[in-house]
Amino acid sequence: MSKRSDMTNTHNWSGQKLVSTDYLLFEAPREKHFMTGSEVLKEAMKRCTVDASVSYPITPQSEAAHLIGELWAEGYVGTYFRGENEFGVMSEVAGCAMAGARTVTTTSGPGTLRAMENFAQWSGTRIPCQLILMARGINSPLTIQPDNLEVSYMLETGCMIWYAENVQELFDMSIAAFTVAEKPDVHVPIITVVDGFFVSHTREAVMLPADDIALEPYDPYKAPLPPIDSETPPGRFLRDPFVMKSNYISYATHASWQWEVRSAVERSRPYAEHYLKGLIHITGEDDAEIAFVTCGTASNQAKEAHRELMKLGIKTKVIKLRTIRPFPAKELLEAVQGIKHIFVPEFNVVGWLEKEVRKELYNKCEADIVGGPRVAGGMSMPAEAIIAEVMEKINPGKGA
Amino acid sequence: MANQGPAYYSPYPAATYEGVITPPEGKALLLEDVVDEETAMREIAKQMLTKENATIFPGPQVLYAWSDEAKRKATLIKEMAEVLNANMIPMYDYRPKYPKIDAEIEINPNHPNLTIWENKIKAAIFIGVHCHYANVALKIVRAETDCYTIAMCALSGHEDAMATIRDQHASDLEKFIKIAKEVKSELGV
Amino acid sequence: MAKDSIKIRMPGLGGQGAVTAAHIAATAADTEGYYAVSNPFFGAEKRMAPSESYARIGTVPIYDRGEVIYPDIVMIFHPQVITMGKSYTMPFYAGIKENGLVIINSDRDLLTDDDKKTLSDLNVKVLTKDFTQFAIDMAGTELATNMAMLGALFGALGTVSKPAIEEGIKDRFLKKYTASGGTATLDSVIEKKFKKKQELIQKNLDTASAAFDLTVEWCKEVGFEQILESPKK
Amino acid sequence: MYYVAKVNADMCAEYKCNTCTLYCPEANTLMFDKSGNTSWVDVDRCKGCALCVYVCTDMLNRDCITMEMPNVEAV
Amino acid sequence: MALDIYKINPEFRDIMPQEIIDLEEKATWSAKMDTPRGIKELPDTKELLEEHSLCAGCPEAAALRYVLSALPKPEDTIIVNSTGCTSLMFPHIALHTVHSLFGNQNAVASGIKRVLDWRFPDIEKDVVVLAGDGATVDIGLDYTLQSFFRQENITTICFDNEVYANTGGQESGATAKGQVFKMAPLGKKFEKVPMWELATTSGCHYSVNMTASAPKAVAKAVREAILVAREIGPTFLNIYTPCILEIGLSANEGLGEMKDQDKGRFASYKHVSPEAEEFLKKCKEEGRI
Repeated sequence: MSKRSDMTNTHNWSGQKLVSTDYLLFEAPREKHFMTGSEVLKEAMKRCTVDASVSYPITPQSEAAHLIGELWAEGYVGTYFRGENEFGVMSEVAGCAMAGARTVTTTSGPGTLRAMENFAQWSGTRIPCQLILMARGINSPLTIQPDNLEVSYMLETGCMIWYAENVQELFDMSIAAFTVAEKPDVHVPIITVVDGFFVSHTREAVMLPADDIALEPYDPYKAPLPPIDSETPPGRFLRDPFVMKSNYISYATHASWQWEVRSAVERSRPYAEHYLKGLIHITGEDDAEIAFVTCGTASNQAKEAHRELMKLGIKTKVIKLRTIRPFPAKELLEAVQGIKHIFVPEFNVVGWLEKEVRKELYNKCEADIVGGPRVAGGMSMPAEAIIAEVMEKINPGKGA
Repeated sequence: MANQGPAYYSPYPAATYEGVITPPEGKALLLEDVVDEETAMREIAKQMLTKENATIFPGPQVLYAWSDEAKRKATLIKEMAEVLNANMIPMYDYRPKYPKIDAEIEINPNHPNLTIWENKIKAAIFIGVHCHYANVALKIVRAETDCYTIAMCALSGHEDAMATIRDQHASDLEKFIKIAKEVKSELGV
Repeated sequence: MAKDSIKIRMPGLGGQGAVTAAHIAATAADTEGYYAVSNPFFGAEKRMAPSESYARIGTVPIYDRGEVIYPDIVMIFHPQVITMGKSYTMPFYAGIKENGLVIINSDRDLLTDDDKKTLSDLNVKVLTKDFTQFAIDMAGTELATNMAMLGALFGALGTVSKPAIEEGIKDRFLKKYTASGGTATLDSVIEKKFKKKQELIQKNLDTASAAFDLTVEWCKEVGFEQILESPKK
Repeated sequence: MYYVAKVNADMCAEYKCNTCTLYCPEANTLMFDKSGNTSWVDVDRCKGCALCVYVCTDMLNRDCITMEMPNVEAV
Repeated sequence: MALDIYKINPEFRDIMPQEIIDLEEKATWSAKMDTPRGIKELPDTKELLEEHSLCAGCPEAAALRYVLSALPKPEDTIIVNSTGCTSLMFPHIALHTVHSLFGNQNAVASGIKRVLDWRFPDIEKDVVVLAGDGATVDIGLDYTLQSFFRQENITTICFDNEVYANTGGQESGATAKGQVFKMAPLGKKFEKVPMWELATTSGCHYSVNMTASAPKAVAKAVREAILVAREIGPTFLNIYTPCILEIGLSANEGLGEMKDQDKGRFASYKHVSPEAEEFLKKCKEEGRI
């Protein structure tokens, strides 16, 4: 096991050279590797000078959780253990982060819902931990297949939510995530979402920097709340003060606290803009009149559809949202200028992304918004289905 | 009762809801405008020197002698209070206090308006308060009082204050004191 | 000019019966033919910790819910509400409306000059009286303080009759209500003090009635006018 | 509930005992004055539970503490 | 450094309230003392607890005084709390504390302890969990026991009042069989959960069941439990602090009730593992107890 005291000004406890996030993400030379999302997450965390991680098995995130355990055994992660269930794990993560650790954990589907109460506690106590959410269907009936309905439950927890499309994005995003979440004026938890199996278990080419460099360590003394370590004033300090009504004006305290957490998420925008190179990414034709607004794997599928539609002479573009909280409202509005039809393909039955898009564009955009196509419970979304949806809209009754 | 802000009992909307966020590095905020640090410092000094019962609220990070930086800042803040003719009222911790605070001599982030009402404070500097509690307090003060709030932040600044300067370390405080002295002699107060 | 509805805020300390007082006040007003609602607002529901309750009475249906931010009448059940700030609102009269009323249970004046000026500018009348001593004298126990406060409230309103108040008190003590553990315990303590429930009710009635009369007189002296329209029968 | 504890200092000093101070549920409320050898009450913090009376009277048979009305001063 | 966070900068001494100055000058910090601090200092020193809103006469409030007075090293002690009556005292403890959710207190404490050991390998940092019986035995039983199984170096103290008091008097797993409370209108159907025995069989090295009727005994148990947790493994204290309100007692009757139960449901139980026993013997020789 490594010791934190082995860290020097230039190297972390496992001997990796400390570099800036900019260097790690944008400047360091990269080489091609071929690996799964779970494996790439190990590579990302290996370069993040992670203090603590807590794990629990659930498909499809278990592999990633094992691999972070291996990092601990190899001396890259400070402390690691298996918790008793997801509610326990997220509580343990809270403890780790409150005590001043850069902390990461992973979960999926039913585990996310079991742990739910913790996420609001995380944001309310301003811990900058990272949850890698490998989305999977939630019961009932039981499924272990990809489906991102669970994300809709996370939208109002006060945590930041980013969505990675593929293995490469998972690598880059999960590194940027710590950096943005730990900014003093942000300092709220970050949930990095990928679609389970479609990313976690998909093997593809990915460009990685060398593994002898890593992020600067987390400095808990630059946090908006003191860490719980008895080393910083005020000595009399309760991390989550139980503000009851018997303390007058506590409603203003609670309300301000809630607004402050949401304000913190808003303050992440310029940082995310920089480290993600934009809150949205656009693929396709500038003069298209049809747009797909997507996140995650739906972006991949929409890009396939876009290419096929081009062959039919139909111009489209794919507007991929990379952050869901904060929601890239301004960027989306700019991107849909001149668009007549917006399609929101989704991997869930409720269409939470469609609702988000409609809310933000209401009264601001003339385009017709179609919530579809939708698949759920592990189905893939073939480009053909997306094309059919488009053709039905622009050429009713004639089919693709 | 003190002059109350538009919301009276609810600290809404927060500044971010109006699109204002913390200033970029090297810059400051005056209301919603991003300005140079020196411009903000001059305005802060002017506000403190001209408003009634101007007060500095030092927070835990500077009240206690836990680091060399804290010790150095303590001396400078004392000097700052003298230059600005300001009172000092400590925010010594963040816990909700039972049964009540003595609003004349202390300020609590859970109901900072009480101290501002009690002492009829029209301009105040928050310094050494952890960002989260500063923001909670600033939101309440903004909603419930007519106090001109100033946040001198060692980190990224506070958009809910009317004026905020960021990355303020001991040497920056020295610079502020120098500017405040100039403003003071210009104003002749 | 009398209003079609008024709001009453009752800050007290846990165990004093402010919640019970609001309950009875609303029941009595309802009996008299008013629209009325009452509700408590629990913080940490503890003996001697702040506890607040509210009553709203009107000749029109009452839709407003929750805590009373803008009261017509504020009833302070314990001096510590003022001296120690054991209240959900600071100062204790925050939000009070013009021509309102403050009733304070204290054996001495607790208001500062600033307080007095603010209240007098709003033409708010203040009745300060040791209702606890009054309760001890009348009922033999300080636990009847809330009854004295209730009597004073209705004396000041003038439009809810003594029979209606009696009905409110009987209703509260003879029916079974869902009460918190603390309230249930105190109920049983009060009951133990009297041989029979009937005796308890009579003492409570006497206390309320005497406070009622006293307040009617006080209103004449200070010129506190009818604040609430008479009920539409 | 309007009562607070009051220690009869003369009687209390005879026993050189601070038992009541340990049993008081409130912190820094029923204190012991070493020089005067007596317990004393911070009236503002006393919640009037009378547990100290139980300790002094029922447990120790001493009767040095009574419950009395405090003076409430105007703010 | 931990004690420095209470040291007031001289420039601000004249504006600080007396209670904060007292905390620096008159509170019993271990770093300032030659001999172990303890309950004997309570009557004439600044305590680590301020005014709070618990009921007059609440035995839990008294028990917290004993716990705080017995911490071997308060300036390096983190206390983790859960929802319940105890959370009304929590904001008023003069240490770094956490109010967690309801039931997850041992999980949060596990995370804190492991990270403090990682960040400060050379400083003894104690983590103490303090929660009621609902949090410890019912909603949080899983997390309580699992922290024992994992051999976390934390001390768990349960203020057992045998009822959900903060929510208005509902039956809990710690309620005695037959007792009528809300949600058990016909009386509780099963026996009081013997948490102290579960603690023993789940791997605690020190497990005690007692009432808070004897302040010095409580303080001794707390001191021993924390030292054992620091060096050996998890420890557990179950302390009866009756809810006088819910069982219909007057404010001054809590102590009598605890004395009665010293011979009843809370008759003394103490388990000390052989390793802990040996360690405590050593502590005694060194004068740490």
